[in-house]
This record gives sequence, structure tokens and C-alpha cells, in this order.
Amino acid sequence: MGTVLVQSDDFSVHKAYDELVSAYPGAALATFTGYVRDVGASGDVHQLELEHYPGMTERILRELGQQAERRFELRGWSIIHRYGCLEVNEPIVWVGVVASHRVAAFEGCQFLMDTLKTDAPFWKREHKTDGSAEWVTANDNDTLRRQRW
Amino acid sequence: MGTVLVQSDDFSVHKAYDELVSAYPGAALATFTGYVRDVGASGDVHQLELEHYPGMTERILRELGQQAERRFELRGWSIIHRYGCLEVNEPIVWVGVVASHRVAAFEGCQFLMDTLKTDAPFWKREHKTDGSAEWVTANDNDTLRRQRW
Amino acid sequence: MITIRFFSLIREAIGCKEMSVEWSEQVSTIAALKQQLVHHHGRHWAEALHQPNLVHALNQRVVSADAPLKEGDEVAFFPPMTGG
Amino acid sequence: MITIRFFSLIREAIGCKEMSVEWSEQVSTIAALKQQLVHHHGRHWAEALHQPNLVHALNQRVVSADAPLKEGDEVAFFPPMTGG
Repeated sequence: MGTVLVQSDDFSVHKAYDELVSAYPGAALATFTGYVRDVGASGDVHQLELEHYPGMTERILRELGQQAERRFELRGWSIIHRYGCLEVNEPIVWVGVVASHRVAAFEGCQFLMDTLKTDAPFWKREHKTDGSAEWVTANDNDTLRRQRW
Repeated sequence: MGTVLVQSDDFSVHKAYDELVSAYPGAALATFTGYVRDVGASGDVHQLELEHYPGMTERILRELGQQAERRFELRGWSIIHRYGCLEVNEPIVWVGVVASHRVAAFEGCQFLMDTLKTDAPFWKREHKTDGSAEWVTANDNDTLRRQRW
Repeated sequence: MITIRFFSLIREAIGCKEMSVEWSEQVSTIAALKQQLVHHHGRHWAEALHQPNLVHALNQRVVSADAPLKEGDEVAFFPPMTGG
Repeated sequence: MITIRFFSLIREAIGCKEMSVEWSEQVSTIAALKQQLVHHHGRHWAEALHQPNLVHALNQRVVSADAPLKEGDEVAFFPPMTGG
């Protein structure tokens, strides 16, 4: 069982974590949080803009979660991903995965991060300190990591 | 830079997380938490007892953290491991790892969990619901995972 | 009608976010729809829609260019995703 | 003096947590120390200390049985670790 949240508002990593733990106690829990970096693909970043495809995003994330659940025998999982304008140091994405054993928890969490990078319809644009903005281009390493699964 | 805590008291996963994030903002953060399961290696578990080798434990965990830091170019890491008598559903271990990119964060976190399992001098004894107690024996899979690194 | 949505770089290049076209035999696949859009609009559209790494979605699933279209479908064009 | 510590199953089997022995040429390696302990104590000690998967630590580092000992060293015997 899993939950997907796609939202522009900031979120509490702790609240998301507590919800997972209380639903699935006594297990192994792996999490990943990605934050906005001040140095992006194109240099100094002032703000990060995330465009998304409403509807498709939620559907893809839910499908990836269900795939992970079957494949790694997860007890529970949760994905939160933001869109809109994000400030440096704000969280972009949080993935939490609960399994009976640590290897499954780690693999489920990595699978979700690797697959959502290439499959969920989000597009990043970096707004730089000099006022210019640049779309981030897809990363070949991400594509390769996606293919491993 | 990392921190090691070896203690019998319960701890706050959120406090540990917040300390890492505030020290190393704008990055990728992977965490793992292991909880006491109600079904252990030998059946129904009532309590988990963890014996450790004071001094050696802290030293080994610090060395593993420093190895992970160099090998995966981590920005920061934190390991908390408990000893003594733990109740079902209580956290045993927490590892948090901060890196510039997600792959390094995941690998650093997994490296620490895989290596501390086999290298840090802790021994688990499961106290069962029927009043008996049994030492947990080392797991061959854990040894194999240790050797991958 | 077929609803067409454009995202990110593609949306910017053609200056359009969403449009509709009548379904007909001439737009019975995504590739055919692309041809018609390029034919009706200008050079910017050709450049944007002929990018080798263009991704096509049909009813919110990524598909290949030969995917058949029917009345009421939603099509989207966008560059490779960069979330996470 | 050499301090010797026992943990977990080993501690339980021999009923001893910590002890000290005088350093001498007869206990100049961990293997020799083990022999002496078995010699001075009984069957329980022999069974515990001759386990094939016994781990030896010297001054809080895991070492092999041929590690040399010197005055003031701390030696520990225990089964494979099961933390995490």
C-alpha cells in the first residue's frame, strides 16, 4: 500500500516518515530526500522551477510504487514530489519505503528514485543568480541507471 | 564529517535527520532505520537484547563512517546504534548519509548498513514470548553483502 | 476532437500549451498528427516536433510515434523528463 | 598483564566476562593464549574457544590467531557479530 502526493507546497519529511512508521511498524525503512542545490547543472542557481503534467504525474508515480511493491515485496511506500518554484535548500522529492528486510527497503527506494527520474513527467528549469534561466537536459547516467532495473 | 552515537536510550530519528540537514543543506539525503521485529530469526519475539563491546563498537563505527566518507565523497554521515533491552517496534539503528548526488547517498548508506552488520561488535539475543531466549546467529547473506564492498 | 498538450522546451519553442484538432483519417496516428501540425504551422513547430528525443504520450502514457489515435484522445509532446 | 574479554555465546558458555593473565613467552600469540586458557580450564572452555567461527580481537581490532601479544594488550573472544 502506498501514497502519492504531487504538490507545490513545501512538506514535512517527518510527518511523511511518521505516517509510514505508524502504518508499518517493526520493519526496515529506507528514505531518500532530494533538496534544491545552489549549484545546478548550469551553474549558480537562485530558484528551481518544476513543470509537470498534472494527472499523468500522479498516475506514473502510483504505477511505479505498485511495481516496486510487487517486485521488492514492500510493506508500504510513499512518494512526495513538488512542482512550481522552489528555493535553494528546499526539498523537491521524498521517497520512503518499508520492507521486512533492509535489502528490499534499499532496493525499493532506489528503484523508485531511479525510475521516477526518467519516467515521471517533470521538467526542471534553473533560474540563475544572473537572472537567466535554463532547462535542465536529461542525464545519460540517469537513463543508464533506469535500464538496470 | 560524521557522528557516532552508541547508546541504550531510545533516540529521535527526526532530531538526527534535522542535525544532518542543517549541517549539510541543499544535497541528497539517504537514511535507513531498523526496528525490532515481532517475528525474529527464531520465532515470536518479545524483547531484543543487544550486547556490545564498549569502545570497540564506537571505534569500528567511526572507521566505517570515515571509509564511506572517502569512498563515496560524502558530505556528512551519522550512525546511531542502540544496545541493551529493546522492545518490539523500537528503533535499533539509524544511518543517515548526505552527498551531492543521490547515487553516492544511497551507496554510502548501504555500505554503512552492510558493513556495520558484520564488523561492529554487537550480538543480538531474542527473548521470546514463551520466556526462552536465543542468540541470533550470523547470516550468510550479510557476509556475502559485506564482501561486495 | 483530439486534445494536444505541450510541455517544457516544446511548449516554449512553439508558444502553445494546449490545443485541439478534429479527429480524421489524416491524423490517425501520432506521427500523422505531428506531420499535420508541422504542415499547418511554421518552422518553429517543425524544429520542435522533429527533435530526435521528443517524447509522445497518448492518454497519459508514453507511446511510440506509430500509436493509433481515436476520437477523444489526449496527446502530449515533451522532452525527456528531468524530475527527482 | 593481558586483559581478556568474552562476549555473547562465548561469555555464557564459559561463565566469564573478563579476566587477566600474566604476560609470558607461553602466551606470546592469541593462539598460544587460547591453548593456555583451555589447558587451565575445562571442557567448556575448549568447546567455546575451539569453535571454528570464533573471532579474536586484539586491542579492539579483529585479528588472526597468530597475532603476537605484548604486555598490556587487551584480547577479546566472541562469535560473529549480529548487529544492525
